Amino acid sequence: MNVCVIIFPGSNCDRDIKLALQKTAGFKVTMVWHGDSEVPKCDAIILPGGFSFGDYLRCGAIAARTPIMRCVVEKAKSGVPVLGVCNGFQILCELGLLPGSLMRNSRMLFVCRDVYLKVENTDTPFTGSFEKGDVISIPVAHHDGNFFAMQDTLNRLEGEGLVVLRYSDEAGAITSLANPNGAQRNIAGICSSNGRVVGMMPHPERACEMVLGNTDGKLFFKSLKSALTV
Amino acid sequence: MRAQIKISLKKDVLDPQGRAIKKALHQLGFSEISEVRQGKYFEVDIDDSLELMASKVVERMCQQLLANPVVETYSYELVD
Amino acid sequence: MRAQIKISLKKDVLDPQGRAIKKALHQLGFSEISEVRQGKYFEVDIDDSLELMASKVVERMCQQLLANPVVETYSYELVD
Amino acid sequence: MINILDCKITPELVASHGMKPEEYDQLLVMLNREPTITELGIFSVMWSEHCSYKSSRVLLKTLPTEGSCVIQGPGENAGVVDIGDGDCIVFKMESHNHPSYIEPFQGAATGVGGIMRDIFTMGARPIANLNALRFGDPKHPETRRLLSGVVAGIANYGNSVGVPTVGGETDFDSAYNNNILVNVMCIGLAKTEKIFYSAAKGTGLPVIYVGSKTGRDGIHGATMASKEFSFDSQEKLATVQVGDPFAEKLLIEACLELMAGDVILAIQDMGAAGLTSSTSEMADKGGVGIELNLDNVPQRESDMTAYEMMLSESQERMLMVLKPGCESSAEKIFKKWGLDFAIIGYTTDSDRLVVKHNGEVHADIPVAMLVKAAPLYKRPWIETSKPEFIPTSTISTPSNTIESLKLILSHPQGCSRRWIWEQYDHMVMGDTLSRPGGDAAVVRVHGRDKAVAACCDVTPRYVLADPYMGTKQAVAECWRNLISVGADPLAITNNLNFGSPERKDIMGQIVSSVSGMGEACRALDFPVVSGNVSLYNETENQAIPPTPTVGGLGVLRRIDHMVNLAFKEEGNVILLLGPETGHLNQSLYQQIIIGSLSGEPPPIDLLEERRTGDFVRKLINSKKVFAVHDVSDGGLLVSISEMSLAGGKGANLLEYNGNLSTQGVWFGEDQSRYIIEISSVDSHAIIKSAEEAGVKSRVIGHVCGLTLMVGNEKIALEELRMVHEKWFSEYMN
Ligand SMILES: Nc1ncnc2c1ncn2[C@@H]1O[C@H](COP(=O)(O)OP(=O)(O)O)[C@@H](O)[C@H]1O
Ligand SMILES: [Mg+2]
Repeated sequence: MNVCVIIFPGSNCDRDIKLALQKTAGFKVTMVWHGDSEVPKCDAIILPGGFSFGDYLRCGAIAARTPIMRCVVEKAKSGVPVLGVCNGFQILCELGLLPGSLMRNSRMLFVCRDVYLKVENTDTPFTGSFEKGDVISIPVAHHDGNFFAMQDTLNRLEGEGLVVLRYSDEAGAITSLANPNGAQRNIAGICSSNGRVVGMMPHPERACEMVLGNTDGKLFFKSLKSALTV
Repeated sequence: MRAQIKISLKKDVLDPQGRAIKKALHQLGFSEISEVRQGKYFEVDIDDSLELMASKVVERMCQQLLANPVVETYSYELVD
Repeated sequence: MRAQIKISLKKDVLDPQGRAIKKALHQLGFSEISEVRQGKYFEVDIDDSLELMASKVVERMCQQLLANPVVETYSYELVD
Repeated sequence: MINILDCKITPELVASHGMKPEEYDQLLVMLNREPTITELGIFSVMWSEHCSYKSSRVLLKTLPTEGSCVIQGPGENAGVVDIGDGDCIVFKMESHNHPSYIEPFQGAATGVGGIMRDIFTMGARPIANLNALRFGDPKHPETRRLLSGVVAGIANYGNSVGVPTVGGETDFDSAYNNNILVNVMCIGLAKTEKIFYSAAKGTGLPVIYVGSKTGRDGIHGATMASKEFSFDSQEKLATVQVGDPFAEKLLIEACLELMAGDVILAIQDMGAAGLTSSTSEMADKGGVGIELNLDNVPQRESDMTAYEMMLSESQERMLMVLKPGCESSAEKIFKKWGLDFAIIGYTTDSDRLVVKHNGEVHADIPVAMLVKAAPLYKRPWIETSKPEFIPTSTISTPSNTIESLKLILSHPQGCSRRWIWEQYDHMVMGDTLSRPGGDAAVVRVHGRDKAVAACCDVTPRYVLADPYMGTKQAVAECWRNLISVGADPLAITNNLNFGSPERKDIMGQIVSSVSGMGEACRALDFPVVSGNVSLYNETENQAIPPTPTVGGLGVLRRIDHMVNLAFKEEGNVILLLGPETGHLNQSLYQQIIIGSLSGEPPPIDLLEERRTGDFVRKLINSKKVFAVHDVSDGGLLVSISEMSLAGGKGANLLEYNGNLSTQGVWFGEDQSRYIIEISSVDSHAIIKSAEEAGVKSRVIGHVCGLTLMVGNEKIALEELRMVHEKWFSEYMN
């Protein structure tokens, strides 16, 4: 099974996520340069973290307008699973594949730390192996992860169950103390209406090895494997 | 010709930067401030030959790249 | 009263953001653009009672916080 | 446009270039004519303290620079040490003190960018950054702004480029009020058979410029870094350099891609004094001349003069000499990454640096005059007077141990630095095995079962009291921090930050400090492979405390040799290894609890240091220790608290009833000490083997519960954590 990772100038988690895909689920990974005109035939697409185009103007704004993204949108519309992590999530919002926008963290500071997350939607190709309500711990590392959407959009997201991950405490309580960036309603990850496109601020690829402190990230990639296998 | 473009956050959008600056201004003793909103400002030099087309071009630039329609609005002026 | 404040980078100061945006605009087909400079834009609501003092206050705000005098300049307008 | 070739050289102009009248006379004699303004500019930067090391060169020669692991010592862009299996580590530290004071965000950011270029210039991929920061009194009105700007600048640059910032140190002292220190260190990984050097050997070879365009940024940065500061410096300022981490990221990828092939003969980053120093140094090392045609330099501004281009410190630029015929394949790579690529000159057999612009010659100088013949001073100095010896027993102290502990842990000097390192992406690249907060950071060698460890250390209050002893201590502490994570210490880099060498007392600090560093490095087999000197750190005649920052590097041959400081298991024995004399002079306890520093810093016996360290290292490799932490700032009880907090496990400590003062035991800063956590089953054998190895040891308690108990006093871990974490975020809020 082949997963494409799209690389922009300034991407910097591309190598990390490639390794995670290979090691945890045995995927074949194709790295696709943003300047290529087309995304090769694949079973899933990943937009990695980093600072595409320096995150100049707005995070993900310039990357979202590169020619290759037209191809990504087409594939997403045809049902190919797409995951955006951190900068990838920002790009998906800029593209309009996901609603809302990721604003500057409320404390105005870059934040790099482990956070707890409550898994709320297990009907996506990236979260199928979790149990609803699972509390996991993986790192965040971002300056602009403060999820914002207008109230009606938020209500729609909640109503349709499109919130995938929320910042929580260790016991799963959704508290403001557990929120590292001020995101509305503690939202850490969301998906499209059909569940095929997922964006999340935390970095699952950084939590796939015990020596790095944690393996809770593995299930995102294993989920994808199972979703593609059935 | 130069376009001076101002991008502001929409009214209902939370503005963490503006809020932080307001707080800092209060701390500095500027108690007369009731609200601060932060936006972006661009100066874009445009080919003079565009003339009347210029404002169309600026509009399109704002819509396609400079502003994020989900949370931002824009306005601009053309100067020589 | 509202102050509309524009902060720009000084002329010789490198503006990586502006450069990246210019490139992106060119790639989107806006070939008429010769230069882009990025700055900041603030809207600050000020107590009406300040009246004539307002511009003094805005000046001080810019100098003390909003603009970084080492690399930036500012200009502003007061509107009702 | 004015013709700058006609510019008249006046004494004022010479002085404004930071050149002494006698140096200018020397220049006239050597050149045998009056220089052009561009030549004056070139000489002024090449002969500046920053580029020529004219006050320190003689001393630096005394440092040990060789060792079995050393592939490249000082003299290149960075030092290189062998870590086995064909891998090597390239590392160096550098200061960006003055720029960071003037514009904290950009100053610190461009410092990070600059040190990373030193590393990838040599063919290494940067894999970790560290930083050692000194700020003024937290109560000083500028401190908060400087601190937040510097940290944000470091974070912004490192995070964007995607290199983890894994460690460092931060201190406050009013003596840095107007002269903060920002020392940044970078570590890169390379293949031993693929290291790139800067000597441009061979004539008729193309000299290539790559990276970002040249603007008027930071003209005279090198001379600025070689002058004292005055409060009006801000006015005289040239355009501040602005960092573009995005361009740096592209430059790294493009350079490493080009380096994978076999086309580069020599490569050099453009750091301080940009084109001037990079061309002079490449030519000097290669024994050739270089002729530049500035018309071809990619320029950001119009109408730039030769003078401006030669002195510009625009960031994210490199200079290379390529094998002839490889230009177009190289150009293709740089174009793909969207970077400028230009042939700006050729190597010649004339041994001269010739600069042409608009068809005219603006400089024509024998290269040797710029480098080898630069001034060299043996400046007069006087020895720092020895602090008076104050017997510890005469220090009167309050008796409540836990209260004292809380005061130290909540003090700006003793509190957690989490507020800083959470702003640094310390995990990107997926190899950070030990995150900030421990003794040394540990970063895996990508794809291998081994790792490197790194840390930065110096305790300026010790160095101020006794530069010789204090600097020995800095080296030893660094060595100890590496041992504490399970690494074999290999080598150091350093950043010697001092006041004006033209003052005898300051020169005395430098002389003693370098001598102490040399002695410690020899005794610990810990050679110096790179470094940086930053002098004239003074404002209005107020010098900073002598601050010789030491950056250490170690290797873990296997990842499972790694240990950390977190207590692991209820019931385990806590054992102290090393000497105990209860030395409170110059300690944090003295500073915070008693209120003023006095006396001599803790003495250090390098043989004992080595003996103890070697013993701990063996013990770690035998897998008998659960946790290790050295004892440094704040003493024994502070170290144990840190172990408890890291592990979320309390400790029950035995009441001390020996001959020393209780406060001296808990808070004294005796050197060469480690605390280890071992199982009670092993404790007898370990104590015995320590004795056999000549290492002192004492059981001080055991791991227990969620409370720290000292005799009959106690504090809950949660309260301790709050006390430790509180100050920084409240201060910065
Ligand atoms: N400026 C900084 N950047 C990153 N990490 C820092 C910084 N300052 C302190 N730290 C981290 O905080 C911890 C405590 O620092 P310090 O007290 O200096 O340690 P030590 O006493 O072991 O040298 C270390 O892990 C260090 O890496
Ligand atoms: Mg330590």
